[in-house]
Amino acid sequence: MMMMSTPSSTLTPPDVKPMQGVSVEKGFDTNDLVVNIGPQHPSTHGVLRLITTLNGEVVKDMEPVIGYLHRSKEKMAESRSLFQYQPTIDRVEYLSSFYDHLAFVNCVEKIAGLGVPKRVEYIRMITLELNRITSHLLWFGTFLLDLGASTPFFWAFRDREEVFTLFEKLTGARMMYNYYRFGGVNADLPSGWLNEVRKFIDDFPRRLDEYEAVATKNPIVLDRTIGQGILTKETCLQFGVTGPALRAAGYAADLRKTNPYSCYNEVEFEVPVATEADTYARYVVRVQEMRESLKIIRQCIDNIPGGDGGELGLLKAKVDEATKAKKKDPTIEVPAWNSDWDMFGKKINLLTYKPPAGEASVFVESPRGVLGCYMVTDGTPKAARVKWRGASFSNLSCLPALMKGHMYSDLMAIFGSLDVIMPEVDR
Amino acid sequence: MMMMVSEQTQASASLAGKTTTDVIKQSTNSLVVDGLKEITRGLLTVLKQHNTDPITLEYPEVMPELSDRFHGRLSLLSKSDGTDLCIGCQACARVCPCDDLIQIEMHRDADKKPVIDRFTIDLGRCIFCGNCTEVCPVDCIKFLPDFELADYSREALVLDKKDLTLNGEESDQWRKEHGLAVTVA
Amino acid sequence: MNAENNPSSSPASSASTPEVAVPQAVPAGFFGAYLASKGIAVENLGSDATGMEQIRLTAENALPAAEALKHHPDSPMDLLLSVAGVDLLTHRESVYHVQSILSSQFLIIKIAANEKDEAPSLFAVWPAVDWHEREAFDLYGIVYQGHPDLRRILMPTYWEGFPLRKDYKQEDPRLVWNNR
Amino acid sequence: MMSTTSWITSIADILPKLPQMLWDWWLTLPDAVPAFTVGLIVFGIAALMGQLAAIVMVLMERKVLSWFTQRKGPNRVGPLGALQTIADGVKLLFKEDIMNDAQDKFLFTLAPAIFLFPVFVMFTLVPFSSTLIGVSLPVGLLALFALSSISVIGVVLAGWASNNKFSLLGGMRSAAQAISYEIPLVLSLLGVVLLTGTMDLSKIIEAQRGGLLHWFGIFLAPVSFLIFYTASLAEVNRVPFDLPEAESELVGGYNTEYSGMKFATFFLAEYAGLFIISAICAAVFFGGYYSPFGGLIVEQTGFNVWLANTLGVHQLAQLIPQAEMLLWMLSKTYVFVYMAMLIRGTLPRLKPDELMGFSWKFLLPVALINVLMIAFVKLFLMDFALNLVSAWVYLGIALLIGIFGIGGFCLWISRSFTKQLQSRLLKQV
Repeated sequence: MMMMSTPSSTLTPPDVKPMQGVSVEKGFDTNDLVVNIGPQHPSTHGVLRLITTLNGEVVKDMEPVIGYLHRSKEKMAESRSLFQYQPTIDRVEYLSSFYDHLAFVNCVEKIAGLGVPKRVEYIRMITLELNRITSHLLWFGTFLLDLGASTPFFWAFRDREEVFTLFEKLTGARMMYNYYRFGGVNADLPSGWLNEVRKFIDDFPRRLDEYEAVATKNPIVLDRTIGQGILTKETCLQFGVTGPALRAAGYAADLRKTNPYSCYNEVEFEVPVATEADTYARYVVRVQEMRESLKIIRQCIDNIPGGDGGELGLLKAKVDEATKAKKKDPTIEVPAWNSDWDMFGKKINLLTYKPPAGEASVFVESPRGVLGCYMVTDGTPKAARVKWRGASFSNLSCLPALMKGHMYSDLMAIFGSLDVIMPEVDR
Repeated sequence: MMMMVSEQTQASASLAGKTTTDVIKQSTNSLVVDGLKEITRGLLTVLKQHNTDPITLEYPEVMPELSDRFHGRLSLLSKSDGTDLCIGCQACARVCPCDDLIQIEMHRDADKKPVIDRFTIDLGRCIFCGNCTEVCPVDCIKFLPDFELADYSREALVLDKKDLTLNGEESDQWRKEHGLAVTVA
Repeated sequence: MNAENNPSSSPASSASTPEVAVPQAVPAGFFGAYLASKGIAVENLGSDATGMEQIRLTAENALPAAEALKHHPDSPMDLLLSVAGVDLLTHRESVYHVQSILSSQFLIIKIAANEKDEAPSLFAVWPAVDWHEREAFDLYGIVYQGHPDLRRILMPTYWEGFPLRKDYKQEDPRLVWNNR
Repeated sequence: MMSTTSWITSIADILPKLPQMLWDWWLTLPDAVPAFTVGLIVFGIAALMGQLAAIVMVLMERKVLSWFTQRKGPNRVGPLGALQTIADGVKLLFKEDIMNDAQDKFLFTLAPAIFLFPVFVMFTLVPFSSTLIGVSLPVGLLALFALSSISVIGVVLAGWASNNKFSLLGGMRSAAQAISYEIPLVLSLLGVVLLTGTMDLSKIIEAQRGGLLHWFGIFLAPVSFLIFYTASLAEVNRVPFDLPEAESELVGGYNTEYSGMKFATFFLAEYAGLFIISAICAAVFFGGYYSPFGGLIVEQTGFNVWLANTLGVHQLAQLIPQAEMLLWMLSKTYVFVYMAMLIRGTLPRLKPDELMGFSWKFLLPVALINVLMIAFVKLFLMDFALNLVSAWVYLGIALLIGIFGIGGFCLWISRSFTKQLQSRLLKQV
């Protein structure tokens, strides 16, 4: 009787009949294995819990449980003034937080009708695309780590740190930037910064080739990705999946192209699309997007109004001084200044800023898909409602449908190819 | 405009102008040979890294180079003569996203000049966002490029005015490095 | 690699050419007029600050209107982006953001919940609302009629109250922000 | 009653005779006991070597992988971080040994031991020089693989006794994997056994004494070498066959629940296993302890005799070749260890079904064909070379079989198999 309670006896079915012939199904009483993957698991990219029912190694059913990282970002907006709330939205999607800020400040700019100087838009575009590269690099590293290759992970992080050093020189922080302001940016480019960016984008394609030499045509990678996790157009629409997953399914849907914000209509780039809709197609689209981002950054550096920050700052100081002096002595000549070079369209007092009552919804194309901010203001310094539409939230919801019938070891490849990060899901 | 998109999307449908199908077809023309070739290419690429110089810094011995905008420890600058620059306007406390992280108590002396009685910053809850440094009307509260802030207790992370304030020379030095008017009286 | 075990690997979209979005400039009130032509009365709320058209549907005509919008001949609103609950103090409202991939037009649909916080679910038209409506239910308590699986999603199952409502109070002394 | 003095004198009498007495007693024992004791000592030395090898290799792996990724690797403990593994070992030694209630405590403790001990026994069978070998068995190769297949029991037990689903999956995968890859592994060595006619490792090495051209891995049986290296990587759970402990899927596989010394045991045994397979690779396919230029350099150049004569120490003449043998063997072994690390740094891991498919559908047929071809080579080019008439007859038959059998298979491998795979891949796209 004591033996009955040991774990070894619990798996023995109570009435095992002797096997007849070769009929396995009659001989074995099989049970499904329910595996609780997460909330702490090396490959769930955060605190996601997947209650998975396995039949052997084949996934029969799966239910994602989210909310472990819920930090009530939307409630926080209601108790803080807009500027006070702004630093905390870096944490909504921390891998590409410039996109959060872009959606947020765009909302305020649209509601208040604040104009944005062209130089600021170009600075924003450079930072956004660099941020897309860092985000995709992290995806690349972790995706291959999920597949089992360890070296590309370190390479990707090495290059990502290089971009972060550039960001640190610009904004003072490596990940939580808090750089964009309503109608402008926090500070002008430091002297020589653009040259450093240029050095990076000149060097980066060579490294990208190295990554691809290791991964892109590796027979094991091909075998684990091609034909796996097919997310068709129909399934994408059924679950609201956007971003590279949608583009890999054959829709050239990129808000930068179709609904250009900032100055994306002034740069030339391509929208990488694949039609195969499998894990490999998503991989290919993302890698190609990194190359397209480099193209955008190069154009922005070449065409940014005002050029490098150092000399422009000196000129700005001269202009300010001369303008001040001109009030006393009208004969003083003010050096030529273009309003495109300004840092702010209209300098506002952040301490007391109250946008007018209104509503705005801004959708931007973040590295993971469509990131949206829906803001309702009521004339007070605080927003009445801020809603974040994280791309990962919708992208994650298709995982159970995608995984059914696949092997358990495909889970990591397929989940990794969706590039879901949990802070954006739970907010 | 949109025609351009369609042409480009066709061209860039995937890596190096090939679709996924192409890649399969090409690599399975002779699977064994091509597979071995690709694996060898990967191995050689990794092997090439064997002799590259490491990029890691051995931290306590080698300090990273930080930019002058780095968000490190918060500090209060003084006037050049070493007296308080802060006017106690509470602007930094009001824009701080972290509740009562900055606490300021002040009174005015006989000349109506502000005197700061208490100025504490709880670095344990600070998220180093930089809001306070941005709204300060007298450029008093600023970041130092100092990131070694760990301590043994939460109480030790609450810095008071004495810990935060830089003396006149240090403040002048800071202002010089950051391109502000050096002499503040 | 088991093709037979893999229901999602049907070659539905194999080797088709990519579809490219063709942005169209549409006049203001485009979708409202379209619905009106279909005999569905909608309240037109004009454009918001970003120039997106906003319409308000009633509980009765929500589903037919959504169905009509999804099958719009020129710009089918096929991609549901988000569902935002909004607390208007008098009542609660759900705000649907939908996009047409083909014409990349956005549309904002508002549906007010009744006094019992009930609102029709658009699950039958856009299955993508699944998690989004669950989130709005979780945080605002809007009960979506017709949603197949309306449970809490972000908050724990034992949680009481709906945190994003304006009158929500959490009497935990650590949460000092509620008192501001 | 004896006095104290007489006690002392009697002891003093006996004491010088004691070694002789003990030796006599030793000789009176049944044969098994001395043999067992010697065996224990040999095993102890082998275990020590195994541990040393594992310690060196753990450090080496961390260093090599860090060089591939532009890091510095461990460099704090000892000069250039040389003592890092020992420090880790000490840390693991003092870690709490966690076991939970639902685990089968006996099996849970037994599993690491079952995993470790066969590996240490294998160290006694590997010749590091012509004399430095624990036990010289005529069936050394067979014994090695008999021992290597015991380890998998430890893994399955660990997976089962952990009472953890990830561990169970890892253990099951490991069992399936070990059984599948054992077959191509042994088949690949069969070719060499055919060529040399022996399973004694020392004799196999002796057969390759002639240098680079006589190494089996270069001209005579390169395919055998490739199959052996691939299958043995799977046998010791190295990337790309590390499914039993795939950390991105199964957290830690069969050793998820292990901590402290038990975990260290698994860790140690894995690295010792990698060392063993590298050593076998070096011994069987790459000339073992002989230099690539044929024989030994010190003997060819007469350096050892000259040095012994110069110094007047004649034992040196025997010792120096032994030292050179050890040097060649170890350096060849570490080349293969390095290769395994390079592979670990580069390749992702396979899927379980692909892993099985690779073994059964690819490695096994290729290994079979390879054995067949080596047998033909052996028969016609070596044995029948003198008897020309029968050679022509058999060669004719061989050519027929070769054309229709091997040629057909090769065609199938390159064309039909590829087409099949291609169509399968494309169908799913």
